Amino acid sequence: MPVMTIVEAIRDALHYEMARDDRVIVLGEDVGTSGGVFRATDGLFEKYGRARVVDMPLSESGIIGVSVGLALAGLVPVAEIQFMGFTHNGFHQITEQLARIRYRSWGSLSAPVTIRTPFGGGVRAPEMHSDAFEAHFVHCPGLKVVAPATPQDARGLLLSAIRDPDPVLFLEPLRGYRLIRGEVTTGEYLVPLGKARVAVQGTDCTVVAWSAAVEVAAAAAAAAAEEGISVEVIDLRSLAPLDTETLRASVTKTGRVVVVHEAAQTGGVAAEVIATIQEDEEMFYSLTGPIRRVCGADTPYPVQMLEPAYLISPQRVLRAIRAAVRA
Amino acid sequence: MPVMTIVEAIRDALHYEMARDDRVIVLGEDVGTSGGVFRATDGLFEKYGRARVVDMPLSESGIIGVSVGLALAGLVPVAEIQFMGFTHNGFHQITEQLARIRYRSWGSLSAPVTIRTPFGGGVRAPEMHSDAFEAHFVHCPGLKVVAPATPQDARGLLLSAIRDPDPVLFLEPLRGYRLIRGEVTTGEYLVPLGKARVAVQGTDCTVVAWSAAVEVAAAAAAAAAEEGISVEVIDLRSLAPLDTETLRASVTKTGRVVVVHEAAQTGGVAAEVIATIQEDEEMFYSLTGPIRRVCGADTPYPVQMLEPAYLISPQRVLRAIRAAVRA
Amino acid sequence: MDDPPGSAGGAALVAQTPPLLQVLDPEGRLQVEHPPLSDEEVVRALRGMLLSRRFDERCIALQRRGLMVTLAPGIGQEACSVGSAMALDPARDWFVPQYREAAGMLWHGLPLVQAFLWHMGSPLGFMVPAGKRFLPFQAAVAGHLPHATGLAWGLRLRGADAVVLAHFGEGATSQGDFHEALNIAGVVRAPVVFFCQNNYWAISTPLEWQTAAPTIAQKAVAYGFPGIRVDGNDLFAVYVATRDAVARARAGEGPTLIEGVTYRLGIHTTADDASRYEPLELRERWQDKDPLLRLQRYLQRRGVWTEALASRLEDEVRRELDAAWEEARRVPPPRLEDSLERVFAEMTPRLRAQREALGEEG
Amino acid sequence: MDDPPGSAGGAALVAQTPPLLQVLDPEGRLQVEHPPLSDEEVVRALRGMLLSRRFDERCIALQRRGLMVTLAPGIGQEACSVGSAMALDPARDWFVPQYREAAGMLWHGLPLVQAFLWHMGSPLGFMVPAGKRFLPFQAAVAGHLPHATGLAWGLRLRGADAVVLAHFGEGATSQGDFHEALNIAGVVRAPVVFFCQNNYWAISTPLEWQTAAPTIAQKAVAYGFPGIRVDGNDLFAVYVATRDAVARARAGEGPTLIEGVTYRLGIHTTADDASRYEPLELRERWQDKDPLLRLQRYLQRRGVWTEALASRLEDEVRRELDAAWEEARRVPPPRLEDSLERVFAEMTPRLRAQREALGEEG
Ligand SMILES: Cc1ncc(C[n+]2csc(CCOP(=O)(O)OP(=O)(O)O)c2C)c(N)n1
Ligand SMILES: Cc1ncc(C[n+]2csc(CCOP(=O)(O)OP(=O)(O)O)c2C)c(N)n1
Ligand SMILES: [Mg+2]
Ligand SMILES: [Mg+2]
Repeated sequence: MPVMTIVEAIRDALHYEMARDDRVIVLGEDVGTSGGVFRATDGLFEKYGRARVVDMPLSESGIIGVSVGLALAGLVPVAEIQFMGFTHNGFHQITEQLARIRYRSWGSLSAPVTIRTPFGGGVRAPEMHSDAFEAHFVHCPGLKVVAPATPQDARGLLLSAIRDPDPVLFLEPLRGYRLIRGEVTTGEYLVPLGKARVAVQGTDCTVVAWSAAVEVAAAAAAAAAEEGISVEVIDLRSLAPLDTETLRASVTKTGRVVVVHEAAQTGGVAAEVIATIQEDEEMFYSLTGPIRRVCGADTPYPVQMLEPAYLISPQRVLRAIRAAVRA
Repeated sequence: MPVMTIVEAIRDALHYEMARDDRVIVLGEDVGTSGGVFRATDGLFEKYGRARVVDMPLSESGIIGVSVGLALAGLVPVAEIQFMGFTHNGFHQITEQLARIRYRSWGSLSAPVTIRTPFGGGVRAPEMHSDAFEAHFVHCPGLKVVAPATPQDARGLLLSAIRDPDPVLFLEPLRGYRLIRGEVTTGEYLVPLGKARVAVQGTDCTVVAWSAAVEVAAAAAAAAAEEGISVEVIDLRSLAPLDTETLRASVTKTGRVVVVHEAAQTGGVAAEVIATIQEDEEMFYSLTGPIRRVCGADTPYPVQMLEPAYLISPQRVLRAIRAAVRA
Repeated sequence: MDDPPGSAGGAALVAQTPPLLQVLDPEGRLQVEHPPLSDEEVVRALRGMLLSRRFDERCIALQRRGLMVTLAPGIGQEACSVGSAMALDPARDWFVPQYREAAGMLWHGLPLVQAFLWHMGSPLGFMVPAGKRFLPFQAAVAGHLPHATGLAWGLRLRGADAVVLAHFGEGATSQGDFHEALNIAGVVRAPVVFFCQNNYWAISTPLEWQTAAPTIAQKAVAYGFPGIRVDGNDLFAVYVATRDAVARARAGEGPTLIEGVTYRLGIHTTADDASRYEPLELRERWQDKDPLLRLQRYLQRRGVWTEALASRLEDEVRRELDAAWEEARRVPPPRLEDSLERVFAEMTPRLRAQREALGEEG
Repeated sequence: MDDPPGSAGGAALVAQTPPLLQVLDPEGRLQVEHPPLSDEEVVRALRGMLLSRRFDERCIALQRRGLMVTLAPGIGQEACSVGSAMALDPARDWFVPQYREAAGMLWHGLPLVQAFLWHMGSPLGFMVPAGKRFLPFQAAVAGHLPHATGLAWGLRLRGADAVVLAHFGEGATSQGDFHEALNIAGVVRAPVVFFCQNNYWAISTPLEWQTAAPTIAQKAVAYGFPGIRVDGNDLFAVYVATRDAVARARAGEGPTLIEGVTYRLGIHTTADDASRYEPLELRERWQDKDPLLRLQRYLQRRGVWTEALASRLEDEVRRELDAAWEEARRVPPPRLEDSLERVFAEMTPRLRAQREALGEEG
């Protein structure tokens, strides 16, 4: 099994799927001749040319809206939005159009569009280029949201996303593009949407995370282990739909939960994870204390100088684990 | 004290504030000569003309973005977006621009813009005209979100919103415009942002609601009373910031909580309310069972024929209250 | 310093108002030698316009009785809707409507029963029956325009020689989506015809407050493709312009923007009270330009229009509407539960649970 | 049926390419009789352009050493930036930048220290000092354009006779916000000048893939106000066009769109590798049109440019940069806690709690 970075795994998935299915079309800003600003689409333009790999005008709403039309014509669009913050420029096309077309046509139409976009901070990107707004899309009926943490999952989930008959927002960990490496099963290897993964096994406390935060959680788990606390890390992988089964298996065992995300705390996805856990009777009655959130402060993502302090450290997660175990 | 409908109370606030402060400018689609599609701005154009009451081009993003600029010029813009669903067309201007301008200018600029918009269903409006997406804005650092349930609060909160030095999204209950009536203190009467209201007092179960759902909750409370269950209804009024104090006072008393909203369940504001309640140790340890959600199904808001079944009935809330009390 | 030469004034691009194409004047007089459509075709077109006119009138009446939901009639604009639809080949071309084009949609194959269901607030009104080539009516202004671009482009990429016709109002041209859709269409040379029904009003907002451009057609200059301005109450002008644009698109020459200059003879929707903002004399001026009247006058001049024909058309249309309305009322209303099955191809666990809960509450 | 007359072709609006205004040719030869700026003014302008050029070069070098964050240099585009800023009155007019206009911002009053702080990733780089009339650099492409419209309109409503100048690239013209901002500006006749630096590239995307319109200036036709196309590497042309547009705006005649035809002589940002997409010969062709070179050649022709002047300017600029850089490095870095105080005028209870928690963790 080859070792790849996240961006290499994504690129591999795109090459694989474009070769397999000639309906797949890649479109976005700078995805063609330059191979994408993070090189995720590198080599595709050379292979398939502008008929299937399209450098688009600087129009996020247009890119998403046009993808809906391409899908209706029978193509399988994989649109790249250069940074997640700019999905907001096309938010109405995602929420009111793309995600609703099956529903509003009473099941007679569908738009199997995949929107790929990097999110989160940690690479000293300019203002607005590190936004993590996954919560906006989790509250968007008709849309699936996926956020892999490993190269293996990135590749396997991207293949599933592209083949899914419904629209999928595929969130890529910006700081993991080149920093997260791992073994990757190539070929016809798919990871199903909607299934979480136990990243680290443990018994005392469950830490729920996704995307780049899984590494932070794992580091905290390792530190906790040294203190004799056995932490289970759940990598959600899919934020919509949520995998309640995997959560239940872990939470009923540990009785303590910490949810980690980089996005601002208030209204973030942690809230939905908490609501989901606590409204399940079995999980609720196994809780020994409050579910804790380790999230970004309620500010926009800061510029670079403040970034190190804003990012969630394993220490912060560890403190929450300790508090949870003490409760 | 005069009795007014919600839309009358809003109109009264606009007239009052425009007379008081000549920096206030009202802009939006059809707010001028027609007085707004719901007549919320009726009479303003006749009084102040196009210099202060502006029928804008059909551009939600433009209306919001231009309001930022007007505010920077020293004006106090009150922008109307005709229906909440269309705030998504300007979502990037709200999230990345309006809500961030104080933060990103390191406190040197500010944009005291109020965005008024009706939301929620129940009036047989066309597709996309009944959307309730308050959760998207609660997860938007730098923005305050207000959702009054009564004419009194509508007027008092709107005055506070307009005068607030920061941007406020002011959500008006579409089906309450003409249906919800009540006494209104006129003149210089303000309701502070960030403070919830105990709409109904009770001791057995707390029902948290806002906007049009408060009436539904109150009806459920009345029905529960007949069964001997004493329900306290908390009208949040402000969704951001949340009033944790008022929640704590109620939840530590009742130990049981139901949160009600019309928006789709997953990722809705109920999740944040639940997370906030349960992460407070005092509230957590007073809970006798899971906090329950009574929310819309995870679909887009349906067209009219399905609307009665989609809307939340007092009966559904009552069932949740019963379940909570039984637990 | 004296006024420097090379002043920028000389280099300024002055907006050119495109001429208005008219083939039939309001009196029904042909402005050209040969009509672009045979008398039979004109009668068929008039019948389509009449069907829509009577459909709208009936639905407004039913709405007033509480039997229908808020709806946006196309009264006064039928020539734009039908004249452009006539230029399409329903066996390969697509119609992408806003919400005011029942006339064109019916012409292009929307079953009349479904049109009624739509105004009854049924989700079945938004279905696209297999084999039909249209998208559902669109409530978000301009939201469908990028879809039209993508659909046209995609069909061409898939090897079809299809053309897409998208309708919208002049208010829609102020939206970012209009801009992005047209700009992208220009770049990829999508076979799409953008038809703007400039009916002067966007609800209560007049054209002058919508844009400082004197015409909508000239907005095409921004996208590098032709903009054409036609008398939108002149079926012939609309038809000819659209036919040419469709031919251009089919030949791979890219998009066209057509502005049909027309007028909304009535309310914006049944929720609107136009008397609050509409000057009466403006309405009266346009009343006489009624596109149905114009075609009748034309047929009269040609000796084709007779009392008998008039009542035959009215009769046919009435019976068609009666039958469809009866059928629509008999369609069993869908249940909310059914809608939960249509969010995704397969229900998520939570949707399934929500669906079950609905069943229990039933 | 024979080809009908009244074919739409005749009514089509054909896009007109606006002429390119040039006052100085690349050899520095004046194309008009009298220069629009005195020699002193030209030297001052050249100094401003040089300051920006050396600032960019220094920052790129510092970035390569890890001392600065990703940044977008304005190299090659200084004439657009400075020439347009020169047409403003800093005591009443506003400059609204994208992210590539350090040159114009410095000219308009951005303290050099702050420019360094910006590239150091400090939030202080985005402050607007009291009394200054500019907005912070904007990272979201075209996001600032509606602000420019609103600001200009609002200043006029408040009785100021101020004009707003907004800068952006040709890529920005594909955004919905560009469209909505310009359309609204046209309707309300806002005193705003929209300056598009058409530098051919939007990162790696060439103009032809950005829009099918052959020029950006012609996009003004859509909004009912003038569009002007100037040689963007010609300081005189830029200055003259902006000066005239500012005068129009100030006189209440509304907005103008100016297209400065220029070229990005280098990378998009320090995160970019232009060699992946940029044809070398294109770069070489434009290298000779360097706007600084052109002004030097002009001054040379006028006998003003000397070795002494050249090294005096370089010296001054170097010392100014040295001093500002030293000062910037000594500015104490803000803390994350401080940022929580700047979300709202007053912290919410939760922000206060988060701030306290940060303090404890500290
Ligand atoms: C994005 C969006 N904003 C606002 C509305 C509310 N609205 C419905 S119709 C309309 C006016 C549309 O005018 P125009 O485009 O000229 O079409 P017409 O109704 O005249 O056919 C408005 C503002 C909407 N449906 N969608
Ligand atoms: C809304 C938005 N989408 C995408 C980006 C990413 N991005 C940054 S610069 C750029 C290209 C901008 O090109 P242009 O407008 O021509 O300006 P230039 O960089 O050439 O000065 C892109 C796509 C962004 N910053 N904002
Ligand atoms: Mg209209
Ligand atoms: Mg550019």
